[in-house]
Amino acid sequence: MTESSTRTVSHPSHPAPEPRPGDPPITPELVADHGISEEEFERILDILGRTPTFTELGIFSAMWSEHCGYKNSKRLLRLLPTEAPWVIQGPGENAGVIDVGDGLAIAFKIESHNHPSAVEPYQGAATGVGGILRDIFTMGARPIAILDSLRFGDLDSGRNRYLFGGVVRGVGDYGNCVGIPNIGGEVFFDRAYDGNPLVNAMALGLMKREDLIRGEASGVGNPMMAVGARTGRDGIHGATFASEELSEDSDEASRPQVQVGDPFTEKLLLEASLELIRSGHIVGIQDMGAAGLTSSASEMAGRAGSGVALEMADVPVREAGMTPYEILLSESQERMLVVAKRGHEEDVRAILARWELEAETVGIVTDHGRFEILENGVPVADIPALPLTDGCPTYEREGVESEVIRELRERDLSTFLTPQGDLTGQFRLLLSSPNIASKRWIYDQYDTTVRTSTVVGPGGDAGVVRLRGTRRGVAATTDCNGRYCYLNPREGAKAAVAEAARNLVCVGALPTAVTNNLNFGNPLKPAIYFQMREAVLGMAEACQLFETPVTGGNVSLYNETDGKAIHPTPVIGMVGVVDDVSTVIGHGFRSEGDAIVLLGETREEIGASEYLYRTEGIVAGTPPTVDLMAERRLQHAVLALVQKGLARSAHDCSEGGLACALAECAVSGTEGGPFGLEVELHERLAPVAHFFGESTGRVIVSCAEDKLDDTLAMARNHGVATRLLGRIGSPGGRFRIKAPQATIDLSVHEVAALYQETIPNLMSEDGKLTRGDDDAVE
Amino acid sequence: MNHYQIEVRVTPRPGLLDPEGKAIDHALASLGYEGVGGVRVGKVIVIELEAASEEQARERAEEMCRKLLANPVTEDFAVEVAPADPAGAGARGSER
Amino acid sequence: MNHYQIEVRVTPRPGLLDPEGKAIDHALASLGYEGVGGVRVGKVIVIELEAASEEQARERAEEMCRKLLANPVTEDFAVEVAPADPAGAGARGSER
Amino acid sequence: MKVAVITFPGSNCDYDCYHALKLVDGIEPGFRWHRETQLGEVDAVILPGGFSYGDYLRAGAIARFSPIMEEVVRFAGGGGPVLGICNGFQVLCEAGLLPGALTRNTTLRFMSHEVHIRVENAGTIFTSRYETGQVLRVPIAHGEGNYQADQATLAELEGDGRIVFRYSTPGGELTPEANPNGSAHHIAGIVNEQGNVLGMMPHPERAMEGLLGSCDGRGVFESLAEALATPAAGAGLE
Ligand SMILES: Nc1ncnc2c1ncn2[C@@H]1O[C@H](COP(=O)(O)OP(=O)(O)O)[C@@H](O)[C@H]1O
Ligand SMILES: [Mg+2]
Repeated sequence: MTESSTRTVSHPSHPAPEPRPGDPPITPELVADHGISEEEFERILDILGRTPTFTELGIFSAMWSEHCGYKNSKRLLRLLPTEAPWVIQGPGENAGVIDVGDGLAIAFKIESHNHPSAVEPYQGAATGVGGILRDIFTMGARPIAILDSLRFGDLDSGRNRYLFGGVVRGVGDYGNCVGIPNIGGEVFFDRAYDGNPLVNAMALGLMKREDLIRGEASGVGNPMMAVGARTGRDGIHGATFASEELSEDSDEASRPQVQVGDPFTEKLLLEASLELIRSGHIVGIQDMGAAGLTSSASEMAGRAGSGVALEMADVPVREAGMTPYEILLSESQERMLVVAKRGHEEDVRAILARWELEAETVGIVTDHGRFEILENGVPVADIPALPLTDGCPTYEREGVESEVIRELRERDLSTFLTPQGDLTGQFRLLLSSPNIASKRWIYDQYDTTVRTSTVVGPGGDAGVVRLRGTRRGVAATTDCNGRYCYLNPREGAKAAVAEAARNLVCVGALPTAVTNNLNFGNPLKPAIYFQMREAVLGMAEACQLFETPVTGGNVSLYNETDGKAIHPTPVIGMVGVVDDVSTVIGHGFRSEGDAIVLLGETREEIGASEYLYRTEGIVAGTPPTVDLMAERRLQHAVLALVQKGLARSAHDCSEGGLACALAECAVSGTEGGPFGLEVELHERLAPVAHFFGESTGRVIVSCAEDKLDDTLAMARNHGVATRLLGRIGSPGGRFRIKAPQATIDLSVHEVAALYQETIPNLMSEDGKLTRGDDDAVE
Repeated sequence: MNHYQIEVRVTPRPGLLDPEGKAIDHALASLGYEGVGGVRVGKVIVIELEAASEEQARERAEEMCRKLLANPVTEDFAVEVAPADPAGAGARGSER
Repeated sequence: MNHYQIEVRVTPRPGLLDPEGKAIDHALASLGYEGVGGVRVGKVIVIELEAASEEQARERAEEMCRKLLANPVTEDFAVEVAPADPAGAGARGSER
Repeated sequence: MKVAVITFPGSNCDYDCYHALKLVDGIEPGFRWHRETQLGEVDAVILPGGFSYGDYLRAGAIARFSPIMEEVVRFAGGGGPVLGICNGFQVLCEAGLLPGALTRNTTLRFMSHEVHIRVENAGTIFTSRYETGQVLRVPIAHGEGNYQADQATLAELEGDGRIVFRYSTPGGELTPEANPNGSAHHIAGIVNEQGNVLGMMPHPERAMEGLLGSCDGRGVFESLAEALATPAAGAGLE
């Protein structure tokens, strides 16, 4: 690297930073260890006009990591629709913001903490929730709801039970302590997530439109203040870590990178930040998230087109003797970077002190457009801010579908289509699949009613919180079926958007905007990049058609263990607006004798189904086709039925098909339930497809007998196919579905028991406790 | 003034049920450990303390236990005092 | 087979944030205790164990720590072994 | 009537209590910051739920030393009505205003769902609007709600009718399944000897509106309002 160091210094007016005593020499190995390619290093040399110092190398490696730099996804993300009249803030900020009327706005975003959770499930998940909450309140919004979208390997493995139990505890403990209700989410179990759990947390916040504040370092001479918890050695290089594949020894290797969350401090920081923002003493605020002080400071400078100078000696640290490298890259939690108005430092300190927190001036906004780091006045890093934040090379990779997957998709499944006669056994098997069974064991550990605004909590198709002082509410859901995306990423992504929208209309909310979390394997592999591109294209098409622009999201790549990638999992977090919360309905049946109506078409589709995974152990076939126009008509029909008060319950048909969806409606019966039911299916469809096929675009509604004609008429007027399936039976009665060649017939109490007890039984005491090295005691 | 390292052990009153101990008991059994039992789980709280003498350090620590660290209704406590190593003393400031 | 009383001390890794320790630290300070600091909070787990020898008891206890009692990612552990008093052995039954 | 809601660092049901009180005729709610040393002109005090000081060490253990608590103790000593909900109940026990302690749920899990509680004593200033034996549907949300006390204390509570709420089935039976957290004698709420201090784990302030699922919690606040309206406020147990 000698020739490079002889390049001429580009800005001679500023003394180039010298290596600190004890800095390792900048060798190709060290560069590689920082996850920086040769091409990228060349770019760095050009930007600096010299060899970077060790500190600068650390800064670049964090900022140019996949997590911060989006180098392999940026170009794809440009394909997503991001605009609509009601979008106040699109992608690029800490969170997206939409107008929900009455002068109110909702900030919302989803964020992944997959890798930290794989290493330490409890802290990984907890700090994931902490991070997404900070993204919300740094916009000036008060968090009002949390959702969590989770993926694990099958629960027959102790390790997976340990991860599942730890993650759920972490999500719960953090949100519960801060006092934000959980209103929904999803969890999916499939061997593809062995060793590579997905933990995506979504949050929504409420604000007055005028309270919106951005993460900008504007106003030359304004002080930059570190606020909240002190900086320790935790999570150093989490950002680059989150961009590497896990391997057998990750547990070992990643230990120093574990971050410990303190939800109590978060709660204080939340109150203090909102008070600061309202106080008018600050011009910008930003969470110190991935890559800590480095990314927050440089991004704030980048957004404002300004520069910053930071003095490391002034940063409040938890441990003595921390180097600038460590201070800049620490991912200690519950910290904020604030740009105060010059001369208002004391006011800022006073507000923080009231909340028993610290605020220290650590730097200043400059006009020289550089990211300048000093240690006791001596420069240790000096980088042009814009190239640092936006100069990261972005790549368009080659994408080719994997042959293996193509063959799986094209596999002939006709042999599985036609078991006849009594399908009650298969039905029992499906009900006791953790993917179908009740998720109550999870959300029982989440405070769902704090803030006394939860109209529909976890367990419904979508969560709904009312907006106090108005008639309105906001609804939210997260959805994605990784198997669909594995077998056909474009259709799978469309299906995810469609299911999210269906879940929203089922509670009576108008789908309004989307945040998304792209969870994929290693993008350098053509087969993986193909999945990414296809999924993004599918998401773009569906969001375009549904008029639900994407206001933000998160990308998590390299989700692989020993070279094996997860199912591509583009999680959709969708937000909807309810005009009158008093019209909201749930999915549980309401009263005996009500008519049960199916909206939408059932096709002969069993590809990628839970049935195949559960009964045959295979993931194969063509996933259910998605007809976006039909979905759109269905959404309008359901929305009308709910708003006009015709439907008394509405439920989306998803994993496990018609039979399982009916079961969910029956056992979730509110007054007096669980209800039996009498259903007769007339079409001559192959029994398995009929009962358990997962055709999209279907919703089950129930309505009073005297509303039946209006209900059917209104659906037809919207161009939606309707079938009268049957009637709600007596509480505790038979659960009976008859089809031409097959039947399901059992007591609804047995249905309820299977549905309720599956996950609790799997997560018995020891299942919850053991670290899960499955090997017995030697 | 000398530095002392105090170790406080706070344990559930015998007789009172200890759900966590019981759960660990079961977990160990299900991991195949035999001849294991009577698991009790408590807290250990390590404190660095400046005091004139070991006696004074102990007295103050016990007072802390009565006042704050242990709940007299459900918990017993035990205090151990040892001269602190300078390293530990260093850690002190960092915690505040 | 002999009875042993195992005492396992599980403490947060040095360097990792210990929010509980921090909170206690602050509380003690605001209660007016001076010269107090570096508070760290961990768990103490008492187990009765049958084993052929003290060494064996220790080995099994350390294995339990690696498998279950301590989180290798965030916690350190220390094991103490002592011959159990019959009283303690009695307590065992009451736990199950 | 002025009712003060105390805000500790980490309280997160303070606003919920405030809004609940707003729904009750004649009550003017206000907040008191934990650092304040004066309650000022108030007729009743509420310690809300949440995680005061993160619930580190033990739920409520640190909050009880907040400056305002001296005033609350004095206020209670003078017969002033004090209601502690969830974390507030834990603080009251730690502060010695109520006997016993709230320990970890036997499930070792945080639990959040609707429970049924049976009104055991409709003769308190917090329950006069209920019938003894009436069953209420109210949410719980806690990890440490397992009420424990020594046998003597439990016997005293039983004898003096100071157990105000018990976890029960919808039909009012005291089955093991109906006891969510392992509390001794199914205890969900108790009052002190004078009857002016109530601690309860369930959240009545979350059961004030049909829109949110239940109105069964209203009685607690309406009873309080009634008691405050009548001169004999804080008279205690009948
Ligand atoms: N991790 C979770 N956190 C909170 N709620 C969850 C979680 N997983 C599932 N749920 C809730 O359980 C219910 C069933 O989940 P799911 O089967 O994904 O619903 P659907 O298929 O109708 O979207 C949903 O209401 C969802 O909100
Ligand atoms: Mg789903």
